[in-house]
Amino acid sequence: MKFAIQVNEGPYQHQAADSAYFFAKAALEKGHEIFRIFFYHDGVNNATRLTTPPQDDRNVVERWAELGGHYDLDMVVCVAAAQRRGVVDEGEAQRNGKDATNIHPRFRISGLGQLVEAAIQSDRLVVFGD
Amino acid sequence: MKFAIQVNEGPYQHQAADSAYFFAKAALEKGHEIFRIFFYHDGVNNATRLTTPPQDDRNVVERWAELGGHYDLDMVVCVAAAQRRGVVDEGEAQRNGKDATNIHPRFRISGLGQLVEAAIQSDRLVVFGD
Amino acid sequence: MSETIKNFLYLNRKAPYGTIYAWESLEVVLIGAAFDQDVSLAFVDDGVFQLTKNQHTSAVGMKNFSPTYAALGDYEVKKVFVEKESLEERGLSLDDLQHLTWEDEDEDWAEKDSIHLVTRAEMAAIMDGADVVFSF
Amino acid sequence: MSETIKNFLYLNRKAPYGTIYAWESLEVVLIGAAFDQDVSLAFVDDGVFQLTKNQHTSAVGMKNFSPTYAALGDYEVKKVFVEKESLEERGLSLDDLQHLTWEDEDEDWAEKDSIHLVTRAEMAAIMDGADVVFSF
Amino acid sequence: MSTLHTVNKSPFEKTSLAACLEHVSAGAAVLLLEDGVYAALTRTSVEGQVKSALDNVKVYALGPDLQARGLLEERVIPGISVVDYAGFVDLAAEHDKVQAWL
Amino acid sequence: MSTLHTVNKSPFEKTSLAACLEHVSAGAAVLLLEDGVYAALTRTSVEGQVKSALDNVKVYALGPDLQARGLLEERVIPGISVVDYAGFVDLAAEHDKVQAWL
Repeated sequence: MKFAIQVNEGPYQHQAADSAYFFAKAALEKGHEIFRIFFYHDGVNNATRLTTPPQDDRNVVERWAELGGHYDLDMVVCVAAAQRRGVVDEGEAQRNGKDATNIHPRFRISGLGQLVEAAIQSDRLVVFGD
Repeated sequence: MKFAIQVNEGPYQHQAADSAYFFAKAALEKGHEIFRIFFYHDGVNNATRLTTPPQDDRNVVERWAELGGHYDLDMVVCVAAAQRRGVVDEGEAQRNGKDATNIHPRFRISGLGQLVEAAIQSDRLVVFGD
Repeated sequence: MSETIKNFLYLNRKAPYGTIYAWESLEVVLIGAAFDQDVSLAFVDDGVFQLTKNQHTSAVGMKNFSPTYAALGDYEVKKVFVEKESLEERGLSLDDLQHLTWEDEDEDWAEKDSIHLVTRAEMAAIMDGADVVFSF
Repeated sequence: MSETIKNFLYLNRKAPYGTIYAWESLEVVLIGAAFDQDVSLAFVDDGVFQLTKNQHTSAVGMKNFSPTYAALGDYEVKKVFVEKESLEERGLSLDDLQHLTWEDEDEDWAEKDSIHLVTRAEMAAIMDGADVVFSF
Repeated sequence: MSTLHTVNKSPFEKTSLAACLEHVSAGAAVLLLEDGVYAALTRTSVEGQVKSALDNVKVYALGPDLQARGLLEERVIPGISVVDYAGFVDLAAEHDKVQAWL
Repeated sequence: MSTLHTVNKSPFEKTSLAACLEHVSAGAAVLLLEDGVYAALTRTSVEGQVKSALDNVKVYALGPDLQARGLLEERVIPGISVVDYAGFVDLAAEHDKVQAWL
């Protein structure tokens, strides 16, 4: 079965990002496909490579990146939400005159249409939020 | 009168950052002093210089920076919360091996003791959150 | 489109301005309108506050996005369901909400109401009939 | 310290793990303990869930911070107020919570209870008496 | 001491207003702001609760938040005073402390 | 259609569980996760509400979230099934859609 996953909250503040991760991992381990993980609202903050959580806590960003690398997941960050919250890749930095980027290379920035497309193409949309 | 302000949420997702700003501005315009504004939890995301909100919306980060510049405010970002969420200055980038920074120069990163000290030194602590 | 059309339900349960969910949800609706699905919007619980008239945001320094709801008809979003019980619990009636319309091409562009007042039981049935629910 | 000592109240009303507030609040308490103020902790509403025994977080991949509460006594945090009505509404009793203690230097390091079960009216009075309330 | 309590959540969504009102002492004030201002409306399911509170405490609602949400002052429960941000600052200064019900 | 409803908030803090239960159709399932699992406990002020729901729908609680919060399975209302993340995936696959009550 083909899942799409939407994540509405950033790492650490809410458990939503954790629940989404464990759901995705369990689905993949059962042999299901994940068409796309879409990070919306504060969920875009899951994609920053600048986090350094305490050593005795989980690293939410790296955990996504590893899962994404292992299963070649399409992990999309909403561009409009990312602009509001300061999640930036090379292209965004150039377009908006920013002197740095902070996105983790396993994520890509794209439009909201990617969420709608994921809902159409997948058998189930599962939303995690606050 | 001397106020201390604590901001627990990031920009845009919750109105807390907006309410805190307008409270601070009104207090300063009335001649009160603001000992410190302390950004905690997701509130640390108020301090990223990488945001580009839509042109017809407010720029929460720049608005803080302008108020801070005008009144020479002490705007402190909690280091532990910032590390979890990827808000980084030069020193943090070096210590944690990060290749970029995203903090706006009007803010500074420091410890939780700054919040406790603010509560002691001020006449009122006002907390804005979710 | 050659694909099956899905019944999309956008579930709006949160008040505007206190959090951004209402506004960013509306952004999905506008983008999603281009995908030719069967779209419904549900306003339940505090979501009904999103549709109130007379929103004036200058004193809170935020963008007033409420005029955008009136544009939904132009995007072929015609099915806006508002729950009666949710309104009543909040002391509101339809008169407190914006009047949303769409123009029916098949009837010489006659202007028709987009908002349908439904009971909680009817709303439950609408939810039950959706293929995909977007929650914000 | 030469300054006046303030009566600090840390107000804990949220459950652990679903959000980070409980944990980051505890971090403030630990840092704040070095400042020699008169510190009280209030556990009200869902905040009482922070103190439950037997928290095992390995399956949710999060750090189990509940053992830190037991260290509060070492930080001279001795006044932990738990609201009786909040416990009852949640089907809990004191037996479901950790047993927190501190050692009284003046009585040959006798171990004493840190947790005080108070009624809602007593909790209101504790809140009323605080100089500063930290809300998370 | 006299305390200014702040409530920023809708009473229809969260229980923070109810929790606040169960813990206020006589002479305290409650400021409704952000989505908390919905509690100031007449004819709602929580109107009785808020009116009862007015016997013990003063209740204020933040005008800018009412306006943003399209709530006219004529819909505000009599006895609730509407203030702006400057009024919020005055309330914070006049009371001995501010306690947020987040 | 058969729907899996998810509720991730405490019933003592937010009204999302109540809203969900007022909108479920017969044959639906409700999964309690994150702070939502507190609704699965016996002897709480919402126990009656949850037990009534069991007449119409199946109710599940996420085990990892119960364990994190120190809630033993013996305290879970009889009739509520405890599942892990793999069970959550199964429920999502078995039902026609998933509806989150955020």
